[in-house]
Parts: sequence; structure tokens; C-alpha cells
Amino acid sequence: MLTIESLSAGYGEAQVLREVSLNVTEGEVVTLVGRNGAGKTTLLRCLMGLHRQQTGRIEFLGRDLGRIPTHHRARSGLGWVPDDRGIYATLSVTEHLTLARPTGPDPWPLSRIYDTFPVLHERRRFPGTRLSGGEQQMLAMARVLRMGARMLVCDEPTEGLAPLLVQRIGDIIRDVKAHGHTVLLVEQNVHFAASVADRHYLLAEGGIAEELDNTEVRRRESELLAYLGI
Amino acid sequence: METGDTTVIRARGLVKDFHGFRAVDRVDLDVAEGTVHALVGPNGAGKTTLFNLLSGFVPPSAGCILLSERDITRLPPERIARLGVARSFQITNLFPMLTAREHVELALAGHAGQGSIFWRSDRLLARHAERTAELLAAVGLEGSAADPADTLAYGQKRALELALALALEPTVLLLDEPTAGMGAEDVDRTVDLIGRVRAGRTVVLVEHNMNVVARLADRVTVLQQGQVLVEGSYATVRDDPRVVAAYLGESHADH
Amino acid sequence: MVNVIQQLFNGLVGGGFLALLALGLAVIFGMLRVVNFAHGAFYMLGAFGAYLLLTEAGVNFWLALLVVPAALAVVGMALERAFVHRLTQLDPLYNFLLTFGITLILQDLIKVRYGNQSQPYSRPALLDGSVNLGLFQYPSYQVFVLGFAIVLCLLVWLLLTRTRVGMIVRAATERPELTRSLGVDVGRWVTPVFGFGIGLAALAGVLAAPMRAVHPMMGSDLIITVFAVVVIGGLGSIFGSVVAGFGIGMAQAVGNLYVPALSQTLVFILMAVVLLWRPTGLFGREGVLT
Amino acid sequence: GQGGPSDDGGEISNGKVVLGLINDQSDVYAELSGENSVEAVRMAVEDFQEDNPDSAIGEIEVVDADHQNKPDVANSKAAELYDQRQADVILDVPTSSAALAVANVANQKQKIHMNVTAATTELTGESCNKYTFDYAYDTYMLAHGTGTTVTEKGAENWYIVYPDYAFGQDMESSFSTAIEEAGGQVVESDPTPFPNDNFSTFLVKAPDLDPAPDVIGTMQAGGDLVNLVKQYNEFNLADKGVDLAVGLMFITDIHSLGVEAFSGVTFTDAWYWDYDETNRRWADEFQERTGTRPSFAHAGNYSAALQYLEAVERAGTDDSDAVVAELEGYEFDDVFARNGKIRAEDHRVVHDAYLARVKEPDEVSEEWDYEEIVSTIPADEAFAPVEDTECEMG
Amino acid sequence: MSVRAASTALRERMDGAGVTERAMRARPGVRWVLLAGGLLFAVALPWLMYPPIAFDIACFALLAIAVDLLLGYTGLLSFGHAAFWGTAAYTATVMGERFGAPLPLAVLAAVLAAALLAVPVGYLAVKCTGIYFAMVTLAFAQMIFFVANQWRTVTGGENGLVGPPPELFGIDLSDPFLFYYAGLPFILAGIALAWRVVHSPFGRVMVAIRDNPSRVQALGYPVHRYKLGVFVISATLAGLAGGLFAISHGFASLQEVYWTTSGKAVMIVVLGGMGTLWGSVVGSYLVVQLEYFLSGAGFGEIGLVTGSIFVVVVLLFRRGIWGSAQHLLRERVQRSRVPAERRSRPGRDDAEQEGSAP
Ligand SMILES: Nc1ncnc2c1ncn2[C@@H]1O[C@H](COP(=O)(O)OP(=O)(O)OP(=O)(O)O)[C@@H](O)[C@H]1O
Ligand SMILES: Nc1ncnc2c1ncn2[C@@H]1O[C@H](COP(=O)(O)OP(=O)(O)OP(=O)(O)O)[C@@H](O)[C@H]1O
Ligand SMILES: [Mg+2]
Ligand SMILES: [Mg+2]
Repeated sequence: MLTIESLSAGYGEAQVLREVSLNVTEGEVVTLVGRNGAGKTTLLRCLMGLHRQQTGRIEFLGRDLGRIPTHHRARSGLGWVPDDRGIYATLSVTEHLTLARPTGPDPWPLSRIYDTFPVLHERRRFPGTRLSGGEQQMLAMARVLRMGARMLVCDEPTEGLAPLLVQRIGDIIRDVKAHGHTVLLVEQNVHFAASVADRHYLLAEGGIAEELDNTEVRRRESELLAYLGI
Repeated sequence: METGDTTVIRARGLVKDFHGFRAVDRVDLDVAEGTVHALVGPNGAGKTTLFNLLSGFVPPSAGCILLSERDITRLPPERIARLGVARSFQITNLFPMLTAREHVELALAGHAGQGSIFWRSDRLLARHAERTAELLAAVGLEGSAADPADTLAYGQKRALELALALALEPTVLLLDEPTAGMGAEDVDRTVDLIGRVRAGRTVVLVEHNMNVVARLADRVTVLQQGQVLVEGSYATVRDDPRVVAAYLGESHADH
Repeated sequence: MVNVIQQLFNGLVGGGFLALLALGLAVIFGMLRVVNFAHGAFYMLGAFGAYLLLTEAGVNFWLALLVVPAALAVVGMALERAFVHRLTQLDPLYNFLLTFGITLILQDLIKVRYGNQSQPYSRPALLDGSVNLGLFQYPSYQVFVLGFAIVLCLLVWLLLTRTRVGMIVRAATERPELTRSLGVDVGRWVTPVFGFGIGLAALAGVLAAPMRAVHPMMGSDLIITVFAVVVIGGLGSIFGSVVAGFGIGMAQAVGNLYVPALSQTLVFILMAVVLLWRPTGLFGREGVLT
Repeated sequence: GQGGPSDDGGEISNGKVVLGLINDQSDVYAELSGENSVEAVRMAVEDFQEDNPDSAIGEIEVVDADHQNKPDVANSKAAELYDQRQADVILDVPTSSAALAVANVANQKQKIHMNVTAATTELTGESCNKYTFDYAYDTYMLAHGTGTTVTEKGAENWYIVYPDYAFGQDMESSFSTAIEEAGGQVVESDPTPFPNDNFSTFLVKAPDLDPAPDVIGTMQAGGDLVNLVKQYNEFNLADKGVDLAVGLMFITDIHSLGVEAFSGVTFTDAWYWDYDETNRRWADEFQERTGTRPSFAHAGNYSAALQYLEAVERAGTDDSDAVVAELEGYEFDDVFARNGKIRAEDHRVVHDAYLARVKEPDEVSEEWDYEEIVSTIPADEAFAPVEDTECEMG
Repeated sequence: MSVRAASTALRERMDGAGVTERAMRARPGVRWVLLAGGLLFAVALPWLMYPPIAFDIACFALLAIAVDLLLGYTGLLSFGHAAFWGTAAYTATVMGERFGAPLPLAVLAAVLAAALLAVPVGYLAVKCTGIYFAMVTLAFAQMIFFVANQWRTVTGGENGLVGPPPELFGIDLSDPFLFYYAGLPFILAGIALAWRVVHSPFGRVMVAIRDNPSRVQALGYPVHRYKLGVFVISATLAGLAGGLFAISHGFASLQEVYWTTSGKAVMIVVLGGMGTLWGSVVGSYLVVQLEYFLSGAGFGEIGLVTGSIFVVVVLLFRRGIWGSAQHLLRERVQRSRVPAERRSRPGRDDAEQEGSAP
């Protein structure tokens, strides 16, 4: 579904990604783990076409994304949950959910969103940035579900969430997967990653250091933790 | 280290409504002198809002707040800060272009009442050099004193936040998620630091990281939907079924 | 009594212009975060456009009412593309300064061509007479202007609150990249909305041409009053701007009558009072701005 | 000195006479006066040299500056013209504040200022000085011309609207006095905001006043006047028997807005190009050089320049005090000033003024044919009597 | 304004002040040389140009510095400083005219009047931030304009008010050349005060307020009162400039309280560089000279030129003249000091400006 070949990117003179290659097949949940500053967010921005200084090839659904502008990428089914949550001060909660048009075959209806996240319903008329940190995270997640994106691209969706909510996000990802969606997840929380994902890429020093499957991650959890410095 | 005979912060019936939405709902809170008091709860429970009320950043819709028996309910934030209540922010909140040293100097000057001196050179602030160095060293920033804040790494920014709060010589320290987004090493260092500076102070702490709460807190208040759900020691709170259901979740219980 | 009602009616007509101008400002500010100082200049260009079309091409008022706003909206869009756009992510102060500069340029360009004299423009024949409003006679043209202003304000308000346009543009202005990544083609919306706001100013200008002096400075003093109106209504609040526009119009009419000495400072005094009481204006929502 | 004939005489400073002109070349008064006034002054210089082939004055230079209607600019420019460009006299200077500023400089530097286009009576009143002359018109002339004459013609009840600033207030009080002296009555007079673009408040109440006014006297100027006239027409007040008399109006206003807008309106003019054969001949010459018909300001500047040069000629020197002495009390007639006299007491230049009516569109036979002179106001009635002046010349 | 936008804008504005000054401070020798050069230039100015224009430059420089205290250092765009400049102009003239006050007393009264006016206006205005503040100050200035227009008995209304010829201790100063030297010390004192304020502890707080007001509040500073303080100081300086300007011209007029005067002051600041006091001096020199030149060249459409300056500076040149010079200097200083590797680290700056660069 998604193929990235020898992607390099950087900021000015600083090279952040070097020749990164990875692929995600349809219906999979794949995580990208790595230390702070490893370049995970940068990779996602390249994928969304938001980072200009890059070389390499990104293919989504068999189409080379090369010069495709960001909004077309989104419409072709990439649903991005940015690391800073991407909440607007000037839009109400409902507006957040209706801003983007559905892009995929089965977008969540509003009612289902509100059933899953009752707080959002309660706060639906509030400006987005008035929500608490955790609520904003939920909203960002809800927004891509509402779009029905075929592939969710989530940048640390559990940061700042209460333990119970982390579990809920895990449930949602599993649920999304059960509906045939694909998820690319950036996580620092290895424990959480292992509980939802099929495969893991370990990003280090600008490149993919290792590709691991779930059992391996469980087995080497403490080693990975030490390695990641988390 | 249970002291807790005198109550430093006493809140009664605190309510905060935002356009008809009740973020904080009739909260009573007693924070005993010299303790570390943790506030935990689900996202949106009202922890940050409660902090904003205590530090005067938002006025309460009802209720009152006493600081050592003195009513501070509607005082502006700077007055409350002057009375010895310092806070850090959940989202890092610094001056991007000022260096770490200048940050601390600014805080010290404010505390010394020198901020409004416009007729003398700012070299006046050099007299805080020693204290500045001390504070920066305490939070592990001695090597970055001359770096502008926006070139600091995230963990360092959090540390600077803490140094600023300490510079105000507060009797009460309000810390909003001081370890959020930190790597394990940084978390350890921050916990140690809080452990050190708590001497002679009262600390109120918001945290989602239960390890931190376990290591530091003398007392824990759990908020849910703006109301106090449970209050007690960490151990009692952790095992309370309501807290498990509302906040920790089942999987957490086995940790 | 009739007199007072009649004066209030006068105020409504004058307020109609304030409301239309405030509306355009609020649209541009509310969605693009640009305080458009050049709004007054475009009001003036609207009036001049109507004059020009009449004298150069014999185009009548009714056609001008369509053509001029449309043409100036295109100019506005070009302006957005060429200048305003480049300042998107910067402090709104820069846009304020930019549009201030543009105002000076536009005014002087017209001055070079037409001098600082007033230009003639007569009422459309259809609205030449006066109508009986029951209590009193009133010039048909002014009644038309009032009706037009009210309908227009209502339409724009519906357009912006009942459709997705408003929401999209607000999103695009606040965080263009993010908005793009949600599948919204930002470029398609922002520029037209700026043009639309400019078009509203131009429309007010065309409406003003038959009843007010058409000269290069006609917008520059008015715009400061309109700023005060917008501040009173609440910066960025479309509803507030319109209500304040009509309200101030009526207050001025009554003020003219009873306290002529204060009539010019009245709007500023009201502004001071409102600010004391509600720093974000009557309908401004705290925190939605800055 | 460039070695002109006066060089050895030593009576003319710097060997030449420099006529300075400060006016508005880019703003509201650009058409009324502006660069064409510079041309008018050049015409005066040529005519003078033609009439006085062996004059003691050698070279005559004309310099000018644009004050953009800003008094600070006028002030600096005046100082600069006098000091650096050796101007012996400064002419024109529209806008009262700018004129008063220039008069002040003139007084300090003891150089002559002959004001043509500013309307304030201050120049010959409280703020008068030894070196300043007021040439063409002032608010008293405007008010008395229109107020007195229109009242005497039968319009007894007046409703006055005036802009609430110095000029408007002066006009209002002058008008009221004139009307009452002529046996009329001011039913009401209302100050209006300035600037203002909505006069409905006042127009609406006009017909309902008791007694109903015969005429609305408006003291508005420029854009405000246009607004008011437009709205006056909209309210169809003419059909309700309420006429309109205008305190201050220039032929350039009529020209830019068209006679339709103003037809029937009465006002006072200081000079009209088509008044008689003399005027017309001069106007033809002016048109040849500038492509347009002259306003009173152009003719006024021509006349002022000419009278100044002749005074220098008579005095044999351009020394200010000598020239002032020559000018004071001088009586003359030229294309601009009929029955002209330069009053020594307050330096007011008095001359005939004219009550004009704007023609109906079908009466207009050529471009700029806008005014019908209803009556001539004799010089000694046109301006404030000298006994009433507040001028105390130092 | 999103936090992100704010911080980018601030960064742009800040580029001048903070970091560079630190870089320059390291070499006090350079600073003294610059200062001495500036002083010499100020003293020599009336020999180099028409003296009244030289004094206009000095007055507008001080006015712009006053505006910059708010705009560049506290992040508040005042579009209404004509109110203070004009109020002082009228006060100085009235004092001279009516009461025959000697020059220093007239100036003092002018300064006091401006400061007094600043208290209520500032009290209301500092409640607003950002663009709101600009609109509110503009509106209040317009109100003062109308008051001046109508309060004829004092201001002369439309006609303006003529003052007496200036003199000091019996010396007649109506020669602009002499007046320049009588007025210059006042102007220099004003500039020195501004400089002192900027480099004082108070100045540090101002900059901090500009960058992050709520954080300053959390440090125990009463932010509103500080803003009001800056506002009053700024108005005082504007008053000093306006009073001297009126005395030098011998009269005060409505032009002094009109919004174009405020606009001119802001333009000088923007052209010279926000947050750089000396930029205002350079800007004033250029703008006043330019206007003078244009009006002498028979070019009345000054708005075309000033408008274009605004557009060009805002679009291409946001640091202004002095700010750009400082920026270049800083780059050079950094390049020579910092090893290349470190330089690229805070590269965020570049990335953010990329979007806005032409
Ligand atoms: N706008 C920028 N300009 C310059 N450098 C940047 C910028 N954004 C990120 N970087 C640098 O690029 C590197 C990779 O950053 P990135 O945000 O991709 O890391 P990450 O893996 O997402 O880290 P984290 O876990 O902290 O979110 C870091 O060293 C960072 O300092
Ligand atoms: N200024 C405000 N306006 C409106 N609603 C607000 C405002 N501030 C907070 N809220 C609401 O109040 C509730 C409590 O928010 P608060 O930030 O206190 O939560 P929190 O407990 O700190 O959560 P988190 O752990 O996610 O940070 C939230 O639902 C939020 O939407
Ligand atoms: Mg990241
Ligand atoms: Mg919180």
C-alpha cells in the first residue's frame, strides 16, 4: 500500500533522514519507533508533502506521490494526526470534525464519533484549543476517523493521555484495523506499540536500523527500552 | 516526611464555568504545609483549570481560595505570585530569544522588586549572578546558561521552567506535568530535583506518570469531571476501584 | 416623536454604510486575520469605479452595482496573491502596515488622475423620487440603500455561518499546512474570500456614489470610524460588526440632534466605554483572537 | 547680482525681485489655484515689464512651492523662500492655518505676504501684521454678500447648517449678523460634524421648522458641500419651497460636479471670468496659456503680483517697509479688483464682489459658463467696515 | 494569532535587539565610536542642510523612538501617537502665547500634558493586545483630533495657533540655526532617556512582555501596569518631540494631531528597523529629507512614495535599515566565532523564514 524508497531529508545543512526505505501493506498496523529527534516526525511530514527538502520515492496505492500536492495526498486516503495535534483555535469541535470531507469508503458518522468520545459531544461548540491536552488528542484522532482515511498516519497519539485513554486509543486502532484500514504509527511507548502493531521499524541515526515483528519486540522489550533511552 | 499540621492552600467550593460548561465543580482542596500533593485524573478532569484558579490565571465562578488563611480568591496572578505561589506550565512557556541566564535574572529581579527600575542600567541584574548560577546548576543547566531558550532541548526547557519557579523563592510550588515528554533519564533527574527542592516548601503536582506520583506524592487527589473523586495516599488511591475504572484502567492495575 | 423616529431612520441609513464596511472588514479579519486598512480606499475605488464606468463607458448605476464590486474583487484577489499572502504566518501587524501603505498609494493614484475634487454622480432614474413611509416621506434612493444593506448583511452572515466556506477559510488562515493535509485546497478559498471582502467595500462605494461626494479621500476618515465600530462590535465577529454599524449610525443621528458638539467624538466615547466594560467588544469572544 | 541695470542702483536686493508663491498643488485647492496661479503671476510679470519698459526693477523671478495644505510645510517653505530663494513677497497660500503660519513667518522676517486664497478674517483681524495683506476675499465678504443680498431679495427665514470648526463657526456668525441686519431671521442654525457625509438629520427637519425656512444657508465646503447638495436634491427640498444658498463655493466646484448638481444655488464670488469684456479678454489669454478658464484665485494672484510690482516701481526699492508704505492706502482698478483699495488700517484689500447664481443646464452655452451675476456688491459694502476691525498693527 | 505565528513574528522583530546587542556589547569600543560619530553628526547637521529641516529630523526621530519603545520593545503598535505629539504641540504654543512661558517651561508643560493624556488612554488601550491595540490608539487619536478641531478657544481650531518667536534667556532664537542648538539638548536628553529605559531592568521586562506576557505575569510582574508605564514614557517622549516641534515652527495646527502624523512615525520606525533605537534616527533622516525633497521637486503625491516604502519594507525588508545592518553584522560575528557545526543547529529559524521570504 505504501512504499518508501531511499528517502532522504534534512533541514538546511543538517541531514535528518538518510536513505530510509520501508513498506506497509494494506490492513497492517506498523509502528515506527526511535529516540527523540530520530526523524520520525520528519518522515511523516515528507509523506504528507509538507517537507520540501527531500529526495527519494514515496508510493501510495501504486501512485508515485512525487509532485502530488498535500491536499491531494490527503484526499487519496492519508489521514494525518500531527504530533502537536493540529487543533485550531478558531474552529469549534464540530467544525474540526466536518472541516475535512470524507475521503475513504467508510467514514465514521458523527454519531459514532460522539459515542466513542462522549466528551467531544459535550464540548462540541467549544473552540478546539479550549479543550484539555488529552481532549485535543482525542479530537485529532476523531478527525481522521471521520475522514475515513484508508491509512492513518499517527504521530505519537498517546502522548499526554491518561492511562485509561491510552488503552482506549489502542482499542480504536485495533478496531480500525479490523475494518481493513492501515495504520502507520509513530510511538515512543514501546509497550503500547507492541500491544497494537504487527510490525515495527526502528529508526536510528537517520536510517532504519532494524525491522522487528511483535514477538521479537516483546522479547527484547527491555533491551529496546534501553536502546531508545525511554 | 509527613508534616501536614497546617494547611497552606485551602480551597472551598471552587467552581469554574466556561460558557455553561463546568470544568471545575465544587472542589474542596486542602494542601498541608511541607507535603507534595499530587493531582491526577483523566484528561479534561480539570487539573490544569484548577491550577489556573489557584494561581489566579482564571477567576473562579464560585468558591474561595485561602493561602495560609489569607483570601486570595480574586487576586491577579502577579499578586498571587508575589505571595509566594509559583507555577510551571503544562505546555512549555518561555521567552524564545532570551538566554537561560536572562530568564532566571528576570525572575529574580521581579522577586527583588527591581523590574520597574527604568533609570538604571540592567547591569544592576548582575548582582543576581551568583544566585542565577546556583539555580541553573540545581536544574542541570549550568552548561547552557548563555543559550537562547529556543535552542534548548525539550528536557532542558522543562528544567528551565522549574528553575524559574524556584527563583521566585516560592512557599508553594505548582507544577503542571513537569515530566511530560521527557526521556527516562530526564524524568529521574527531575524527580530527584523535586525531591530536593521540596524541603521547606509545599508542592502541588499534576502528573499522568504514575511512577512519578508514586515516588513523590504524600497525598493524591483524583479529579474526575471537575469533581474530587477520591483523596488519600498513593497506595489507597491506586487500589480504589473507582480510580481504576475512571483513570488507570484495568491493565494498569497489574503494574 | 415623528421627528425622532425619522432621525433614527436616518441613522439606520448612515449605519448601513458603516455596517457594510464593518462587515467587509470583519469578513477579512475573522477569516484571514488581516486588518485591512485599505478597506476605506476600496470603498473610494468603488465609488470612482461607478463614476468611471458612467463617464467612460456609459454604464449605468445598476450594472455598475454588479461590475464594479466584481472587478475590484479581482483586484483584491490579485493583491492577496501578490502581497497579503506572503505575510500569512506573520504577526497581523505587518498586514496592517502593508494595507496602510497600499491605502496611501491608491489614494494618490486616484488623486494624480482626478485631482482632489469631487466627481459628479447622479441617482439612478428609477430611484429619483421619494416614497411615503407612512409617518414621513423619504428619498427612495436612501430607502433602497438601507434595504440593500440589510439584505446583504443577512446574506453574508448566512453564507459564512451556514456554509463551509467560513470554516474552511478560518482553518486555512490559522494553519495553512495542516489544513492542506486534511485534504482542503487552501489556495482555492483564501484568495476569493479576500476578494469577496474587498468586493463588499467596493459595493458600499458604489452605493455611496449617488448620495455622497466622490473624491479620493472619501474613505480615509470613514475607515477610522469603522475601526471603532468594529472594535465596539467585537473584532472578527461578523454579527457584532453589523449590529454595531447600525447601532452607531443611529447613535450618531440622535447625537447630531441633541449633542451636536459631541457628535464626532461620540463613537470614540462609546468605544472607550465598551472597552472598559468588555475589552473584547460587545460580541467578541475572548481568546478567539490574538 | 547678475549685472542687471539695478545692480549699480543698489535699491533692489540681490539685483532682482523674487515673487514667491506657496499654494496647494496636489490637494483640494490644486484646481482652484495651484500651478495655474504660478502662470497667472508670470502673466503679471510680463504685463508689468511690457507696461514699464524702463523700469528700475531688473530681473523678476517667480518661485513657487507646494504646501499640500499642511501648515508645517507652509511654514518651512515660507522660511525657505524668504531666506534661501530671496523671495521678496509670498503670494496665494490657501488654507487658513497655512496662511496664518506664513503670515507669522512674514512678520518675523519682515517680508511681505499677500494672501489671496485663504478665507479667514483673522489675517486682517487679531492676527494681522504689518507685512501681511489679504487680497481677494474672506468669510465676512462671503457671508454678507450672500446673506444680505438673498434676504433683501425676499428670503426672510433662514435655516443655517455649518460645519463645526473654525471656518464654519465664523461663517455662521457672519451670516446671522448679515441676515438680521438685512431684516431677515435665522430660524435655527445647526452645527454639523466635520467631515460629514450624512446630512439627512438636518435636511429632514428643515421643512418642519417653525416658521418654515425659505432658504437653507450651508457653510459646508469641499466634499461636505457636495454631499449636502446631493442630499438636498434627494430630499427634493426645492419642491418644498426651501432654496439653497451656499456660503463658500468656487467655480471649480461647479465645474467638477456639473451645473446640474448646483443649478439655482446662490453664492458670492470675488470675481467671474465672464463678467465683462475686460475679464473675458484676460480669461482668453489665460486659457491660451493654461487650457482652462481662470478662477478668482488666478485673477487675484495676477492682480496681487501686479500691484506688488507697481508698488516696488513707485518706491524704487524692494525694501519691505518702503513697499508697505506704498501699498497702504493705494487705490486702483485692474482686471481683478474694481474700485480696489488697500486699507492701511488692517491691510484688507477691498474691491467689488458679486452675487452669483448657478445657471440651469440649458442656459449654459460653453464650458465654464456657469454663473449668472445677479448683482454687484460695491467695494465699501463687500467687506467688514474698517471701524470694526480687531487689527492692531504693531 | 496562533502561538506559532506569534513566535515567528517575534523572532523577526527580535532579530535586531537581543542577540546582536549582546554581540556588540562584547566590544564596547565599537559602541563608543558609533556614539561619538552619531553625536558629531547631530551637531554638524545644520551645517549640512537647511537648519529647520535638520530640527524636524531630530523631532521626528524622537517621536519614532517613542513609538518604537512600544512597537519594537513591548510589541504594541501605537497608531495614535499624533495625539501626544499634537497635545504637546498645542500646550507648548498656548504656554508661550497666553502665558509667555519661557522655552524650558513651555516644553515642560507640553511633556506633562502628553504624559497626563497618556494615563487614561493608555489605561484603556493596554487592555487590548496586538492589532486591537493599534486600532484603539488610532481611534483615540482621532478623538483628540476632533476635540482639537472643536475646542477653538484654545487650539484655534482649523486655523491653528500661532506662538511667539522662541527665545531662551533673552536670546532670540527665531533663527532656525540657533534654535537647533537650543533644542538639540532636549532631543538628546529624550533619546538618552529612551536608551536608558531600554537598557534597564525595566527594559528587560518590556522585551519579556513582548515575547510572552502571561509568563511575565506568572513571574509576579503586573503586566498591565508595566505596559501602562511604557505607554506613558513613550507618550512623554512623543510630547517632548511635539512640543519642541511646535516651538520651532512657531505654531501648532491640526496637522499635528492628524492620523497621518502617527502613520509617519510608524513608517519611520518600520523603515529604520523595529526594536533598534538608532534605526528611528536613520529612518527620520531619510523620511523627512525625502518629503522635503519631494515637495520641493513639485511632486505632491507623497503618499505614493511613502506608501511604496511601507509595502516594500513590510514585504522584503522587515528588519528595516538598522536591523538589517545589525543582522549582517551578527552573521559575521557569529560566523567568525562559532564553529560551523553549531551554527546549523538552531536552523529552525531559516526554515520558518523560508515561507515568508519572497
Ligand atoms: N523545523 C526544523 N528546522 C531544523 N531542524 C529541525 C526542524 N524540525 C526538526 N528538526 C530537527 O530534525 C531532527 C528530527 O526531528 P523530528 O521531529 O523528525 O524527530 P522525532 O523523531 O519526531 O522526535 P520526537 O520523538 O522528539 O518527536 C531533530 O534533530 C530536530 O532537531
Ligand atoms: N478557557 C477555557 N474555555 C473553555 N473550556 C475550557 C477552558 N479551559 C479548559 N476548558 C475545559 O475544561 C476542562 C478541563 O480542562 P483542563 O485543562 O483543566 O483539563 P486537565 O485535567 O488538565 O486535562 P489534561 O490532563 O488533558 O491536561 C476541559 O474539558 C476543557 O475543555
Ligand atoms: Mg516527533
Ligand atoms: Mg492539563
